[in-house]
Amino acid sequence: MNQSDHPTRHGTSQPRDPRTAKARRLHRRAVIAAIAILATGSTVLAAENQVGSQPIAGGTLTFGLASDTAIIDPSITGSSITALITRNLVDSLIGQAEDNRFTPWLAERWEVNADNTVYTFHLRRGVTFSDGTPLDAAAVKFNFDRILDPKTTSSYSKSLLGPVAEIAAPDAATVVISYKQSFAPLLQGLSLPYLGIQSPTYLREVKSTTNTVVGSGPFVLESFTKGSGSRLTRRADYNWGPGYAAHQGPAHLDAIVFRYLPESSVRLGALSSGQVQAIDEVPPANFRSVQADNRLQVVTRENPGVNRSLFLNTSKGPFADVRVRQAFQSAIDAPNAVKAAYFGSLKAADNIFGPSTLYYDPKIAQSWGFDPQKAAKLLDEAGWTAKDGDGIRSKGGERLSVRFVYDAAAWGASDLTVAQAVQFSVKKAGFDLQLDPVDAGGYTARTAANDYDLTSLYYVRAEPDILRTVFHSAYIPPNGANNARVKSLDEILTKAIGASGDERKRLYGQAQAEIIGQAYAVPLYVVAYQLGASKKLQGVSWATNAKPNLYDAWLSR
Amino acid sequence: MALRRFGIIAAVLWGAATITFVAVKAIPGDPVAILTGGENVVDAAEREALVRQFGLDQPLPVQYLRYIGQALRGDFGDSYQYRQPVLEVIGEAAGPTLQLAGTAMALALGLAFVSALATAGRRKGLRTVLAGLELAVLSTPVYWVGLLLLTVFSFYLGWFPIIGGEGIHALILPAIALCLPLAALLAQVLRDGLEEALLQPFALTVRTRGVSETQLRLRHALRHAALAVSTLTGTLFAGVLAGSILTETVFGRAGVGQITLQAIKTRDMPLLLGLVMLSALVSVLINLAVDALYLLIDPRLRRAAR
Amino acid sequence: MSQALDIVARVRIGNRAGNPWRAPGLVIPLAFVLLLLAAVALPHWFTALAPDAVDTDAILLPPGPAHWFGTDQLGRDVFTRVVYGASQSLGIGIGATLIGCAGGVVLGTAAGLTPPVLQRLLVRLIDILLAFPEILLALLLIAVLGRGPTNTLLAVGLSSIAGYARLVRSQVLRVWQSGYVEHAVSLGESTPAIIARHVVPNAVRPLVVLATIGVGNAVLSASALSFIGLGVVPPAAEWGALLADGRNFLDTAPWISFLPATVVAVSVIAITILGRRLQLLLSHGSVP
Amino acid sequence: MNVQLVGRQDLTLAAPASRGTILEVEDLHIAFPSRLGPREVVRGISFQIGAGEILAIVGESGSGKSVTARALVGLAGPGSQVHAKALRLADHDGEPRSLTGLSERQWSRIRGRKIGFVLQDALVSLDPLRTIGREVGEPLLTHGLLPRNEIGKEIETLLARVGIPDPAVRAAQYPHELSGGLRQRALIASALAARPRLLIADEPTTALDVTVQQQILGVFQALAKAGHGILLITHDLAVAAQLADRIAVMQNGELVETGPARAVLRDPRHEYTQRLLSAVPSAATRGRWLSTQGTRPAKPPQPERVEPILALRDIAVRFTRPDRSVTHAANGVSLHVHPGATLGIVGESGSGKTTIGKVALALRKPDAGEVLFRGHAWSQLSERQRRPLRRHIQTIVQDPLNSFDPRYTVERIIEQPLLLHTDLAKAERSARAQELIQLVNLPPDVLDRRPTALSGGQRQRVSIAQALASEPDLLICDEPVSALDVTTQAQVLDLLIALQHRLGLAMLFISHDLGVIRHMSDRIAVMKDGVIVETGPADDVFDAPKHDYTRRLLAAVPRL
Repeated sequence: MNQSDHPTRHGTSQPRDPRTAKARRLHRRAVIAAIAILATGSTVLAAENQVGSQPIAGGTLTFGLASDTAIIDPSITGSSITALITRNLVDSLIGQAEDNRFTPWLAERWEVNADNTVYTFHLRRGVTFSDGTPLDAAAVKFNFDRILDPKTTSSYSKSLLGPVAEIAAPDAATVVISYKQSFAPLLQGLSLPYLGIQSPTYLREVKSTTNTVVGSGPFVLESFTKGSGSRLTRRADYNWGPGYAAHQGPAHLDAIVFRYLPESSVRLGALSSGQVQAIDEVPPANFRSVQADNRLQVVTRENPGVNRSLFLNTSKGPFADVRVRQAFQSAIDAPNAVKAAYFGSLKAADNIFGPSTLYYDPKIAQSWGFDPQKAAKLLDEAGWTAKDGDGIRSKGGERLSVRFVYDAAAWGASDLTVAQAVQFSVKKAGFDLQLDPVDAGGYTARTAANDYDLTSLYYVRAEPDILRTVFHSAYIPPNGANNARVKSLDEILTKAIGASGDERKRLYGQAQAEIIGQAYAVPLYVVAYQLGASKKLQGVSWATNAKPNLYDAWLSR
Repeated sequence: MALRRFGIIAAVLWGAATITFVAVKAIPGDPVAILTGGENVVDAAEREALVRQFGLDQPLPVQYLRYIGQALRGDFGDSYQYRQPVLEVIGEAAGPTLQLAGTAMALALGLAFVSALATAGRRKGLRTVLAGLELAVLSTPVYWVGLLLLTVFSFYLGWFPIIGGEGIHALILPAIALCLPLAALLAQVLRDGLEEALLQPFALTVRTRGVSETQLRLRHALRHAALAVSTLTGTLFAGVLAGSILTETVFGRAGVGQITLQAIKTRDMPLLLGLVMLSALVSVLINLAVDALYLLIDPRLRRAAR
Repeated sequence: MSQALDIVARVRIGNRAGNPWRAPGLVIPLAFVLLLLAAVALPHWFTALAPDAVDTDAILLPPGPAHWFGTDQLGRDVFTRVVYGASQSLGIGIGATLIGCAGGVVLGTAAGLTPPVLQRLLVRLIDILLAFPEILLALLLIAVLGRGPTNTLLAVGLSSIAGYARLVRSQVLRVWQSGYVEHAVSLGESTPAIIARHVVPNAVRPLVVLATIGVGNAVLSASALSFIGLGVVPPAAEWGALLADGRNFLDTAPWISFLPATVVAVSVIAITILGRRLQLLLSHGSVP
Repeated sequence: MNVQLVGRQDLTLAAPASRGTILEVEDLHIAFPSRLGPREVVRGISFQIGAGEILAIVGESGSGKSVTARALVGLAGPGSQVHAKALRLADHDGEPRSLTGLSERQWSRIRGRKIGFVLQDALVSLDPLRTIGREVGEPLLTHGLLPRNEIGKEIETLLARVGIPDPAVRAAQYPHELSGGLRQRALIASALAARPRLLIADEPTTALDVTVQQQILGVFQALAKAGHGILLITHDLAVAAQLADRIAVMQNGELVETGPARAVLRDPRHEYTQRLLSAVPSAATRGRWLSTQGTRPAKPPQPERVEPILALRDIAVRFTRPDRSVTHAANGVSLHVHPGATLGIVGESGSGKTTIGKVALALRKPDAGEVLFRGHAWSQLSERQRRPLRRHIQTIVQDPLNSFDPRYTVERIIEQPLLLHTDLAKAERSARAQELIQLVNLPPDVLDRRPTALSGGQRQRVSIAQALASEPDLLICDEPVSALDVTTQAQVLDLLIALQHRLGLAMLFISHDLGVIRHMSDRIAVMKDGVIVETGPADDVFDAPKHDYTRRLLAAVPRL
């Protein structure tokens, strides 16, 4: 694995919110590229530790999903639900293990030239798609050409392929992808289902790929119904699993059924009554009861990267004044809010970075926190001294009112709980925090038009360079997600790309200190993925996009 | 006459499409952002390709005319969200919804008839209890009824697993949840209609012939009550398609309700327009059917219609 | 569902005979509705707490002497939220009904009394609006207007106009052909005076009953919008939002949604009964 | 009149020709629960009906006559308490069976089978959604008298028996497709279907025109001749006089007088019967009060050759039916109303008399011809020009409840014209309303009430008071007393005549009732199918009718 520090080479972007239902429906990908997810080792599936228990073949796994996907073809959508399902249907050229190693899969081996502009893949032989078409270099080239074709309207997959110059298939077993400028993140992108290889025969014949997919994976898609779910059955002749897999040959499970169960109580009820064996988005309120149930387990994966934070718009309004921002930061009782909303299933954030992020600075934690007196003092200093009947401060007749713009569809019930706790918390300091839910189009329009006082997001990425995406002036909306509209960090962040060792650590420490000290952001909690499952479900491994991988999974009796 | 009818239908459909078009275009925000997923993943060239593909670069009147023109040919365009012809998306969703709505409606009519026939103008105690229950059901949010049914019958009792396919078993709970308020409403209207009919002078005549109360209800009063009920059934059935939004959400069922909600939330204009046209068409057709039913039931209207 | 309201409103649930004022079915709902109105006007009389007061040390407490309806996931007192929610929900219910009725009266009267060409156009417009399922229209309006209590009110209200308009138009036509309008002509009253003095007041009369029942329906519609996630904005304590919030805690803390749901149901029942009693009273007054 | 009585004389189905008592009622009491305890509406009445006999119970509304009839088939109504010393009905074998203490099941074997019941107004008394045949056949089906496949034939026989032509065609039609007379016959046929011995007819001819009424009465006479016992309930003394063998007069739940028809009518003993008889308007009552004894003062002499106050010239009114066919509601109608005089228009339903009233009021524009008021244009004026003149022509209609805004109190109703045509102040209007209400003999406290709380007679007085408020010269009265009981009718008619004398009013008086018309009118116009067939001074028209239709009409009127 190439460890150079090219800014865009690593890091997969994540859906901003792994728990909320609708968040994943549509390709909510932040920019480009991919980095390995670090297994943070928080909780490990019980089964993984049960030495000596042997996988049993057979059985149907029913998996309850909080969100639905509109499109099942992974090449034309960025839906993470599509990724979760099609991971079992399409194979990728290479695999990425939980420890971030790249392993062979459809490509037995590959070469990358020194400046990351030419990638040569040598394909495994004997692989067939489920419709019988053999997998060869032409098939791979057909897939990628299709993705690059604008008519395919393949946004996310195309972005993963990057600025391709040419794709060549010199012989039946060799594929060469070349670039004019270096493009390091390709390998990670290739390991994702979005660049999985589908049958060219099928692609040529089918009119619309919205509801179908034919790949070479361990399972075959039997049915897919929007708004309901999908059913996958095992392919008996499968024998080309990824290098990181625990076993070879066909999958253990006979079939996997994904059911769309948007109501969290319904989803949980289905799990605890044994109607499903796994669910995503365990309702936080039930976190403890699921954990306490000796038939069930919860697997939590804490993510590295930028924590779920509020980003304060420094360019206008009350938050243009650093004292008001600091007061806001000090007025928020984040630990209590997170405790209330997540019942201890998630940790409150103490820094802009999650603890598992490279160069995370633990000292920052002491520099800020909930301090109502400090908030009051700062606001007095900033001139927001008058108070109305509701306790809301004002200055020169202007109320201390700030609007929090968020995409309602991407915002789950627990995050709303956090928001309301924050709202009440800052109200005591004299802020009138107004929640302003909009739809995705509205969100983009509002941020682009600089019509908001604060927003919220998070990024999953272990590489600290992610800060550039969030705080470099080049990414001020509409060009990116620098919703705090900060310009002062450009120099540090640019310098840090080329720096190394202690100097790099020092620069990122400086950045973290400024972000918190200048209150560009208020970190709320450390994002994690939670899988609720029956203890019968064993052998689940984790894909690099923090999704459970079901090839090795099996159900004990 | 038939031509006039057709003209009215066309006018209603056109009006519905126009209102929806205006509304969708009035929704604030950038439609391309929706099309591409709300984040600026795509580069300018691709963005332009998308805009052109969906005709968003044209001035609004041109978009409107093009839309109406295509709709006239039965082409409602491709859904932004599903990248699939709108008619196909709706077609796929219509099956389960019709199944649900049909079952619920049939159940509701059955329940209503039994309840109303048993208690119209008699059995005072039972009548009070049933009327009270009906009022309670009508006054409780339908989604709440659904959640309660699920909690009790699926999770605690385990009678109706929500998992396990699309069979009749999976249809029962949602159908009951959807049918209860319909049944309550129908029963009230039917009972009232029966009681009204039983007060008519002809009911006295029938009684003086020695006809039993039950026969009087079945042979005479029911037809009179059926007039109001058929209108209501039509209105309700047209509304059921929309009412299925809540039921389908609670029970995680695929269907028109789900895609309608998604279409609105993601501003999937072609799909939304298609759905509106569908429901307008359904409502118009149901009105026609109810009119026909009226003629069938009430001979007095036949001459006027001719 | 108010498209079928005119049918529903005709339904009588009480006895046809007897003095409606004396029926026990009147006093209890009337008292409850008065209580609700008191909660709207003077919520602080009912509870000393604030509806948005977060208390993370008192999360999901079951009902008890300190918290009659228990507390929610943020430790807020559910009873307080229900009391304050009354003003939101009833406000939306009443406001939406007023909009619906006012719009319905204007549109319906115009569609009944304007020159034939305009009349045909307006009737067609009503037909078109009626072709939209009400909830679909409300959802569309919310999408255009954005979320929030005022917009919920507007969406629910505007989407119910067509239903009311149809009723008003039929009433206007009925009254226009009535004996007393003809009689007023023979007495020498002018057309505008007849419309103002006889047609509109009498055509609107059945609307009173309908509107009462409509308030209950509007409360339910608004709560459905909140349930779908397109209703009021947190931390508003609108009843539907309370229910929607509480549904995540059905098994751990059923009281969060169960008690508000009961209040919603009882309120709507009370309002409906009141409306129907009112109807009995009115019909009692007009038939010997 | 051609009543065929040649039905199947099947032994079980045939009405017995044998004489004897069919129904015996002794000391019948009927009470209904009320807040003040049981309220007795029928108080110990007794009567008998023999085979082939027609007994008429005559009474005004609320006398208890209808509930008596219904109690005889166990349908007095919910909550009713029926007691009798004896209530016996002769069975088909002639044996009397008691009707007291029967269960609902037992009653249903009596109804239709042993007692046939004919209600008023067959349009609403027949199920409008079912064919005539099915309605008539229902008793046969219910009592299982015939196998299904024979019912069709029997229905035709029955229809033929009550004089319905083309029975096969009629059986397939719906009630609304038949004329009123045929409908009433069909209703009788359905009551006869199961061959009951006793027939109860509750106001069977009330909604019918006189000529049709005459035919229906003929049917009943024929049935009695065939041996049926018939109980006739009616408010109309003349009908009872023509049809009944015996008459029982009912008042406030009691039979005040019973006896052979002739005796009761010629020599009434009870004061109420006398009052009832003297209240019936007829040729004989012209020139005297109906509601009180004594002759009324003669009308002030009318000047000869005076200009008519209202003149209709060649009026034509056309209606287009839904099927686009055109009917003439009036055709070439010319009429004159002279000041202080009454012109009566008489005709059967559909004759166009109400349309003429509307044209005179300028509520309906004539399609041809014109109306002149005091010799000046009236119908030709624009409504704006006419509006100030409207105070001079006022109207009284059959059901004043229809012409009152339902929200108004009596005071507001009476003040309505005052507001429009005078500039009286509030207090003055109030005082004038008081005056007017006294003028029509009502107590002042009705001013605060709503018309719905008044009786029919009181309402009609309010209507008169309102009409008089604008001090009109002409009253157009369209069936003003048709909905009233005979004694109330007498009072209202007396009031109208008294006012006419006092105020010098001219009247256009429209009615279907020849007695009322003759009593009220100076001149009479007879209308049929939109045409005036005969016109002239009242006595001339009645005593020497020139037109054939007038003669038929007069012949059809039942006489006391």
